This record gives sequence, C-alpha cells and structure tokens, in this order.
Amino acid sequence: MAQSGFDRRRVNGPNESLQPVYDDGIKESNVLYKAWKPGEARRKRQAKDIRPICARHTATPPTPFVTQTVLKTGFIKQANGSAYIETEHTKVACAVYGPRQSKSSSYHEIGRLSVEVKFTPFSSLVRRVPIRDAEDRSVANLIQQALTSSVRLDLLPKSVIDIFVTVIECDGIESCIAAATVAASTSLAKAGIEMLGLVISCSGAVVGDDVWLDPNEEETQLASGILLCACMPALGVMTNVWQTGCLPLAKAFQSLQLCQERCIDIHQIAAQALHED
Amino acid sequence: MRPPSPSIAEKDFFFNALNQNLRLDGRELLEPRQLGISFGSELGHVECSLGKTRVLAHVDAKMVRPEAQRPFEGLITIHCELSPMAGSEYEPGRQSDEEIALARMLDKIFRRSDAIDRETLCIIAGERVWHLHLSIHALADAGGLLDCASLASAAALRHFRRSEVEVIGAREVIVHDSTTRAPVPLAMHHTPFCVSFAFYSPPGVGREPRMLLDPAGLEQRLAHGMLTLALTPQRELAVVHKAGGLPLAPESLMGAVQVAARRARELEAWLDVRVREDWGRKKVEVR
Amino acid sequence: MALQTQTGTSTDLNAQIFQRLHPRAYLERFIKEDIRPDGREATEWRDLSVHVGSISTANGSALVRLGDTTVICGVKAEIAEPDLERPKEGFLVPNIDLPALCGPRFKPGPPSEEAQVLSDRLASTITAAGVLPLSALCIHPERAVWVLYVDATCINYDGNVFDAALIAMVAALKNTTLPTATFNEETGRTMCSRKLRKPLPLECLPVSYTFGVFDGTTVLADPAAFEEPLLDTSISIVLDEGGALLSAGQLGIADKDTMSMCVSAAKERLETYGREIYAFLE
Amino acid sequence: MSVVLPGELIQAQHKNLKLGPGLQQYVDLQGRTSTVVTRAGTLEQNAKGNKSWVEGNSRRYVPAAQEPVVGIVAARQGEGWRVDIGSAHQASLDGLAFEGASRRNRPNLKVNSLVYARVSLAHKDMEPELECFDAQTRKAEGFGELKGGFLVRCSLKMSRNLLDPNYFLLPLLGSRFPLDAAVGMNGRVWLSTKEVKHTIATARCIEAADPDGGGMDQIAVKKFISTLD
Amino acid sequence: MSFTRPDGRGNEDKRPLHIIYERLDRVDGSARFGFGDTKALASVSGPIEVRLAAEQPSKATFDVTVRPLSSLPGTESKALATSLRGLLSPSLILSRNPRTLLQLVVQSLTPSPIESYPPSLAAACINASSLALLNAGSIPMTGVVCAAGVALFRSTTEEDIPALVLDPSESESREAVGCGCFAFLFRTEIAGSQPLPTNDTPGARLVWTNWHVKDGTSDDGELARAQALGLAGAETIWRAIKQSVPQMDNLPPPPLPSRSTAGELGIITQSDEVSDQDMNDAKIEI
Repeated sequence: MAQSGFDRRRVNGPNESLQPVYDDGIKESNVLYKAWKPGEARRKRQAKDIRPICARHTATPPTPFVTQTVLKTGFIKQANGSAYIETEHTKVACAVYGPRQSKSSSYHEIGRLSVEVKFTPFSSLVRRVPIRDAEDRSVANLIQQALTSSVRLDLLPKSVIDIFVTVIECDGIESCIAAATVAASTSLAKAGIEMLGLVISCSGAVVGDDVWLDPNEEETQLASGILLCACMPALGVMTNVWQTGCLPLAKAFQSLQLCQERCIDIHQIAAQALHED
Repeated sequence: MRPPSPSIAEKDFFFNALNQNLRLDGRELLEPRQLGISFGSELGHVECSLGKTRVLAHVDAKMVRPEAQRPFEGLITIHCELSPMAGSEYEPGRQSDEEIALARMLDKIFRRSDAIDRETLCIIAGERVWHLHLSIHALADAGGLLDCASLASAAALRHFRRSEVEVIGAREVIVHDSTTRAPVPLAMHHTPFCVSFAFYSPPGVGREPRMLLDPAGLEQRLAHGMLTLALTPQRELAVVHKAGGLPLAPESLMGAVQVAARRARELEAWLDVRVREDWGRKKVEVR
Repeated sequence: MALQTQTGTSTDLNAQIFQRLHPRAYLERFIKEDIRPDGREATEWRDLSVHVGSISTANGSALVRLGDTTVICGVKAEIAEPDLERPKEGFLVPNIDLPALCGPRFKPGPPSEEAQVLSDRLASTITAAGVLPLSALCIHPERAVWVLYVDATCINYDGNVFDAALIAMVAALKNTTLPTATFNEETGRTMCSRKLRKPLPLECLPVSYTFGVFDGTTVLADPAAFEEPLLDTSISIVLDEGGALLSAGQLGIADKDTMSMCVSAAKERLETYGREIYAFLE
Repeated sequence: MSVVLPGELIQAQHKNLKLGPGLQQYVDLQGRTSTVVTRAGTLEQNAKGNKSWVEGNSRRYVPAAQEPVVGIVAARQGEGWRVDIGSAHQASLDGLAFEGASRRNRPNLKVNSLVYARVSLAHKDMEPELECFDAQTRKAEGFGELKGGFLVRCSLKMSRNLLDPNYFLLPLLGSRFPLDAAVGMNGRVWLSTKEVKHTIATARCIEAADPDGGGMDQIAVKKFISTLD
Repeated sequence: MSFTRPDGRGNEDKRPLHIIYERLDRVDGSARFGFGDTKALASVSGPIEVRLAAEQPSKATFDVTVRPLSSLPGTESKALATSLRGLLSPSLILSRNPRTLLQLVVQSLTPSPIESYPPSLAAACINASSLALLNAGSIPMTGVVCAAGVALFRSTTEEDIPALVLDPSESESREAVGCGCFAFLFRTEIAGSQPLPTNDTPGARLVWTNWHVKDGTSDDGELARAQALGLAGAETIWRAIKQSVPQMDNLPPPPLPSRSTAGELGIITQSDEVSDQDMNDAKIEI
C-alpha cells in the first residue's frame, strides 16, 4: 500500500492506493513453491547452488555451482569505479566516487567509507514509496560493515569514499545485500582504491534440515532462519556476519561454512571480471 | 537573512517618545493602523492590509471522501508558508519559527475553535464532503502579520461561496454552476479576530508596563512582551497567546481584553459592510 | 583534432587537465574543427537501444541507453479511488530519480531541483501528448481506477536524460499489461484475474529530440554531459511516430530560424531511425 | 528628458559624453560605440550636455566611492568595525580613519551605534570601505559618530533629493524648528531635534514626500505639517 | 477566419493589461501584472547577502521562487521557477554584483490546475517578474523580457483552417488543441554585423518556448506563426511597460489620518484606495 501524502518534490498520485488483489488468493510471489510442503527438496536448483552470476558477457567456462551471473564493471562513465551484478532477478548497480575531500569540517585521521542504498520503487512486488526508510539505512550499514575493514582507510586522511548502491530489482533481501556487497567491493577495486582484499558475500537460508544458498524471495519466506556472511577469501577472514530467525548452533555453523565455501567461487568470478576490463 | 538589530539611536528615541506617549508613526497608544481590503474577481480571494503589512488569503473547495472516523464532517486545511516576499528573513524552503507560530495560531483560531460548521460541508455522509483549502500568503510583514493574516482569513472565509450541490438518489451529485444557482456561503459558528499588543517594562520598580495596540515593525522588535488575543465580537476568547518574558498584572490583561473586544466588534462591523458591498457588485455581474 | 591524435600519457593528461580547467575553450577548439569531443558531428546522435520487460517485479519496464546515458523505468499498477471531480479517470504518475550513483554532481537525499524539473517536464509532455487516455484506467466510475506509477531511474548520466527518460517511460508503458479487474459493489473491493492481462491502449508514442546551442550559433544534437553546462540554449522537439509536432520547448536565447531548423533536424532523425524505437520485441 | 527601458539605445550627441548610472557603452567589432540603457527611468542630461544618466529610483544601496552614507556598527573587527550600510556586503571602517585618531587615541564605537561616513572604496570584488574624514585634509568634515537622534529610512531618490540644497523639505522644516540632519546616499537619514515630536514630524514628512512613499509635493507637505502640530 | 472567442475578442486581441507597482514594504521592487483576471505578483530583493553555500565568485546568485494561489507549490512551481531563472538571466548583468543574492518571488493570483501553469498565467508571471526587476532598479539589465500566451484551435466544420489566438483565457487554453507561452528579450543588439536600429522598439530575441499540441501537427509553419503572434503580443506589453515607468514614482497622496472621521478605534477604510476598481492612477488599460 502506498500512503504517499503530498510530496512537493515529486509528481503526486492519489493520497492512497493499494496493491491489486487476485481472485485465486495466491500472492504473485508464490509461484514456484505453490504446493510445497516442509521436508521437500528445493525446487529448480540444488541446495548448494547459488543463482547464476556471469557468463553472459564472458567467454570463460562456467564455474561449478555458479553458472550465469552478470557482473560488469566500469559501466558508469563518470564514477571512479562501478559495477553491475545480476543474478536472475536480483539486479544491483553500484558506483564509487572518491576518495574525495570530506565535507565535514573536523579533521579525521582516517578516511570514511560512506554507503547509501536506494531501492527503485519497482524493485519489489509491493511498490516502495520513494522515501528513504529504515531498511535502506540498515542495508547500507551491513554493506559498510562488510567493506570497512578491507579498505586502507588509514592511507586516506580527511577523505571520504562514497559508495552508492541502487537496487533495481530485489529477489530475496539477504541475497540482494550479498550481491550489493560484491558489487561494492568490485567497484572499490575498479576505482583503484587500496584494499587488503576483495570482499565477497553469500547468504544461506535454513529450510528444514537443509541449507539453501542464495535464497530468493519465496525461499526466504520458507526459511526458519537466514545467515548472511561477508569475507575476504584471499585472506581467509570474515568481515561481517548477520543472522535473522532462529537457528540451532550447528545449523548456523553449517550455513556459515557453506557460505564461505561458495564465496571462494564468487571471488574467482569477481577477480575475472576485474581482469577482463 | 535576519535584518540587522535596531540601532541604539532608534531604541533610545523610541523609549523617549513612549515616555511622552508618542508613537513613531503619530498614532495614539491604543490606535491601530489603517486597514485596507480588496477582493479578487473570484469568491474567496481577499487581500488585507494593516498599515504596510499585507496578506493575501484564498479559499477554495474540492469534493473528497470524508475521514473514516468523521463521516459527517467536511475537512479544512490551512496552508501558510512565508516567502521572502514578506521579508528577506523568510528563506524559501526553510521553515522559520515565525512561520510555525503563525500556522499554529491560525489553526487554533479557525480550525480548532470550530469557527466553521464542518457538518454543513457534508454532501453525502461517509461518501462526499467539501474539503476547504485556506491558503495564506504574506505579501509584506511590517509587523502584526498574525493580526492581518487572521483578518484576511476571516474575510476570505466570509467572502467565499461554494457551489450549490444537489444529491439525487443515493449517490449521484449534481454541482450547479454559479450562473445557474447562487453559490452558498460557508456556515460559520463565529468569526474570531486577532488583536495584538506590545508591552514595555517601565523604568523603575512596581510600575505597570506600557501597552501599545497593533505594534508596527520597530515597536514589535523592541517589545519586551507581546500579547495576542483572538476573540469573537460576542466576547468569546478563542486564543490567548503571550510571548516574551514580561510579567503582567491581571488588570493589564483584563484591560487588553476589553480593548480587544471593542476592536473585534469594530472589525466585525467593518468586514461585514465590505463583504456585502463586494457581493452586491458581484451579483450584478452574474446577472 | 590535434588534441586527440597526439599520443603518450603526458599529452592525454594535459588534454584532460585542459578539459577540466577550461571546458569552454576545450569545446570551442573541437567545434572549430567541426567535431565534438566524443567524435560526433554537430547533428549526429548517439546510439540508442531499448530493452523491455526485464524487471519481473514491475507491470512493465524498459531499459534505455542513449550513448552512455542509461535510464531504467518500471511501471507499477495499483488501485485507488478516483478523484471525485474526475470520477472516470485513473492516474498516471511519472517521476524520475537522478540518484547519486549516476554522476558526481548528484547528491543522495530527496529529488534535486534538476530531478523535480525533469519529472515535471516528462509528466507534462506525456499528458499533453495524450499518450494514454486516463479514462482507459477506469475500473468502476467513482469507485476504483488504476494508478500507474511510472518511475524512471537514471543509472548512468551522460547528458540528455530527458530524451532517454521519455523513451524509457513510453516503452515501459507499452510493455505494461494490466490484469482484468472487477469492482464488486457489495464488498466494495476490486478483484483481479491473473489469467487475462491486457496491454494499455496507448494512443501516441512520442519521441523527444533535444538540441543545444553553443556560442549562439552551433546547434548540437543530443548533448552529452560534458557539453550540457556549456550550452546557452536548450531546445527539445517532441514528435509522434508519424512525425507530427507534439511539443516544442526552448530555454535561452534562440533565433527564429533555430527553432525551425531543430524541428526539421528532429524529423530527419525520425525518418532515419525513429520509427523503430518502439518496434521492440515484447 | 524621456522615459527609457533597459536595452534601448541612446543617441550620443556630445563628443565626450560622460555616462552616469544606468548607461553602458559597448564597442562593436567595427569599433563603433553605442550607448545602451541598463535601468528603467528617465534619461537626464546636465546643462552642458556632456553628462548623461538615467534617473530612476531604488531601495537597495549599491556602494559607490565618495558617497556619504549612514551606517550602523554591526561588529568590532580588529582595529576597526564592520558597518551595515544597507548593501549586500558589510563595509569596513578602520579605527584610524577618523579626524585626530591615532594608535593611542581611537574613537570608541559601540555595536549598534550610528556613523556618518564616506565610502572610500567600492569595487564589486571587494568589500566596501568607509572613512570618517577627508583623506587629504584629515579633517572630519562632518563625518563621525552620530550621537542621539533618530534614524529614518527612505528611498535612494529621496536621499538624493534631501542632499540637494534646492529641495524644499529640510529648509521648510528647519524654518519651523531647529533640526540637525545627516543624509546618507544609502536611503538613511539621521535626524536630531530638541523635541521628540519634531523628530517624529520630520520622519513622517520624509515618508510623505518620498516618491516611493506618499509622493507629496511642497504644497501637500505644507498642509500635512499643519495637521501634525 | 470564422472562429469566434467566448468573450468576443478578436483572435489577436489581448485582455486588458494591468500594471501596478505594489510598493511592498519589505522588498526592493514589486509589481503586479494581469491579462484581465489572469494575474501575478512578483517581488525582487537584491543585491543582498547570500548564504555561503550559494555564493558564486563571479556573479550574483539568482534565486527564483514561484507560488501557486492555492495549496502548496509542487514540481510545476519548481519547473516554472527554473524556467523563469533561465529566461530572465539573459536580461540581467549578474556579473556586476558577484557574491550577492538576487531573490525573485512570484505569487500567482489566479487559480491554476495542479499539474501546470496555463500559458497566459505563465506569461503574467514572466511580465510581473520583469516589472519587479525594473522597479527594484538595483541590478543592471541588458533588456526587458516580455511574454504572451498563444492558443491553437482547429475548426471541425470547415476545411482545416487553424485559428491562432493571443492571450488565451484559462478555459480557452483548456479547450484548445494546442497552446503555449513565448517569451522574448527586448534589447538592442550590439553585435557588430547588425546596423544600429533607430526605431523605438528594440529588437526581440526568443528566450522561452513552451508549446504543446494535443493531436500533433505536421504543419511546419504553425509553430512559427504561433511564435510570431506571441511576439506581436509581447511587443505591446513592452510598450505598456515603458508607459508604466513614470508610475514607479508618485502615488497620489494617501488620505490624511483624520481622526475625526474614523471610528472610535481609528479604523479608516482604505478599501477604495486599494481595491482594483479604483486603482486607475496606477493602472493602464490598452
């Protein structure tokens, strides 16, 4: 539901409008898992598979588990670095501007990494009213947390690096954050900013006894808990972990391990994308 | 950008004059500035002036669905934004304290005091009501902006007439053009008028502050305390608002209320004549 | 073209510095040689590509590239009560966002003045051209109508976003389908059927052709981001698919002949390329 | 004398025409000069016909060198003060730019006090500067702090009128009661009389006679004064 | 052309023009301009102090605000404000007062649809702005911008002879097939190649076009003809503005505050002085 009110900076519609309701009672999202029962297997892909990244634009043979993601770098002309990532329906664009002079008057010994995330109004099934909300900010915080320790901010006093993420389409918020993190780290590398390593991120949903990696929107809704992990595969360290829902410890560790393994594969793709430019 | 503060000479001279019961523009202490009013060609469009202070008020009405909790009541929205036209201290896009204070006062005077009978704005219960928009534009703020704005608002509400509507069956509504059926004035419970005073603490202890009616620019800026009363000609108080720290004796307050009550009656009579004159002119035109 | 043909990093760097410090002089030198910094001729357009339907969460979508300028537009359909004064008309709500992502001069936060003005121009162009009759969005008079939120986002800013965004919006509308909706008088609710989806009955497919005037004399078609701030005058000609003039907008000093020259240049472009813009495969 | 608008061309009759406010000269590619109006008003010429300007009215002061102004001290700044003269930028007034001022003996101006000063520097790229003496003679020549009295604001044309010795108003008022006045070109007039009511009367007369205010002529002002006493 | 206008005007007739210098107290210049009932009020302040963030080292910052008569300003007001800034800038020599602010506020005095300002109202806003700038007299100008609205009607009965009308009323612009506003900068061109003009109207150059046609037109000349009609209208406005210059000074003397005739509390009805009918001294009708 869009309760917009009057926004003088935009062209306005009616005060209130509602999402269409369908006569079959099915939400537009429940297409793949219409008659799914707990305990059944994942549909359309293996539990350990992530959605395809790449391959559309590169001639390199697909990495196992990771078949078809699009990861392009340097497509925003005026940005210092940029990347676009597409994993089936999730589409995220990211640009890096900087390092540039910090506007704040106080002196800072180390540089600042600023992350802004924006979802297009049409990025999810329910229209998002184009006003910055809490979700934008919490997603930005997660990405910032994942990236901060990878960047040599100590070399950039008084500076700020602006990372702007636009989510064009989002199919599963956790996987979307993971994709955005990969795009952001790749953009930073593309911008020539000194880093300790590329940050790669992956999410896993615990559905019954299984861990489904890179869950889409529908799968997120079936999950009892979701774990999101960001790491620097080159150094073998983790930069951020975030979990929602309720998970037994063993499951959490299992998810973490699976995510990290998959990150190594994604790392290869990201590195390759950078090389190819 | 704020105007620079008054010079020492202006301040000293003002208080010297006040001690001799003299005001800078030659007025008596309880004499208001000249009033002016003009009406636009459509109903509900009024410009008022109070000395050099000028305000434009405009009323229009639109049919909407009522709020679910109040299916029998029409809606009233007051828009009040100050632009640099009123004075360079009002910056575009930034809400100043004056703007917030003005908007709150007008809201209290005309909306919360129930000045307008909102039930008469209902066309079909739960389905259709009139939504009144009162837009206030300050054209020049030379002191007493609130008094002038409230007068302009009162005048615009009195001057406004909405189209006659006819309900056929359960839901069909016919809106009559002003040329086919005379438009209907708003039903008002009362019309509050706003009257402001400035107070100045006297030299020495134990003496009552001096009081000026309708302070103009410099008088307002040098005031130690301000008192604004909104009241109806029937001596009902709608709003009492005191600003500035100066303490007042109850007698001073009562004195001000008496003056304000007389002033409200005068304003009412004056406004009534003006609105009727203009309506007379317009009716001739319609025919 | 001495600037570009010389090789070696130091010269490249010098040219870059020259471009940044004296953008006007830089552009003047190119114009004198009858060429533009990106290698185009004065009235040459950049490549245009239109892709539709790639956003699954939208009722219709389009991705438009005009040179490096990239605009993505998604249409979301919702249901609302009509304005009581226009009981049989739905709503078409076009907006464009210029996020900080798309270029260094944009800032995060609410829409900038530039974005507000662009949104307004797009909305008035689409309305004035009569792209979609609002009565076609009526589900049940006075009770339920469709609201089409046409949101465009620029993800790469290299000038002339207006032309790209107008194409993206119209293409996204052309790509949009709506489910059949029925208003139930008893329940007061609107139900949609997933099976029957219908495209919108578009009546006009406008394309905008924007020009800039540099130095009072040179008319540049499809200005790029570097050229835009150096132009004295901007002119936009909007034509329908048959080449009829829908609107003409111009701001800044222009001669009488400049306007008619731009109209004919726009028509020429339409003849050579314009007709296939909206002929994409669904 | 004719009414002109910006963008109009005027014919320069005199060989060495000096251009005053509201006129600007352009030289075209052939070396021909043309004189174009830059503000609305009436085109005026001096008796000799070698000086031309556009007489208009304005409320906003834009500083010009050598003009007398009435300023309000806004803040202390180093050895001097920042003074509000009604222009976009505050002017600076050096502590030594007074008659008889020295390092040890500088005038002491309080914030919000009034000064009568002359603009000594006016350039679009610099903040204006004031002085309270004649730089050659180092004499005050009537400039300096204005003590007591009252400040009246008027249009810039009224300021010019009041500075014109042939203008009726100040002599007319001066014939009725003793009156001290310092007129600034910046639309500010300082007044001082023995009696408060005379200052008020003067202030009201200035407003009534201001072409931007009441616009009264001599006869009307005389009538007006008689209602004040 | 057999097309007749609802108010009986000829196709190339304007409604009566109103030009009133308002003398608003807290600004440097102000004026009201009207085509009949389509009116706007504009005020100008400057050069005044500018906020540091908006300061420009080589010229004055020109800030324009447009406000509708009813409710709050939306994107339509922002768009008109941006156009005003762009179309008025060529008439201003902003480089003469760097690091200052020139502030223009335009208040519409006529109800307008939420989506946009109709062409005649936009033209009234432009003309009121030029008047306020002239009235302020504090920023040197290269010329004067004047604007007029034009509307296009096609008769359905006759064989396609389109009628162009000047200064469409609000209802005319709603019903017209096409309509728009044209603004021109009147100034003597000083470019070397042109001969020095001697006639009284300086040359005009187009500074703003905002022309929309509903059903599209393939007639290339239509836009040019509309523009020519707009120019003819703008020229008469330029002359009216020139005639109005003496009114910037000398209001008739205000009524003396004669306490005897006023009420007990000194209410003096000034309505006759302020009301539109009696503004004759400050109004010209052409």
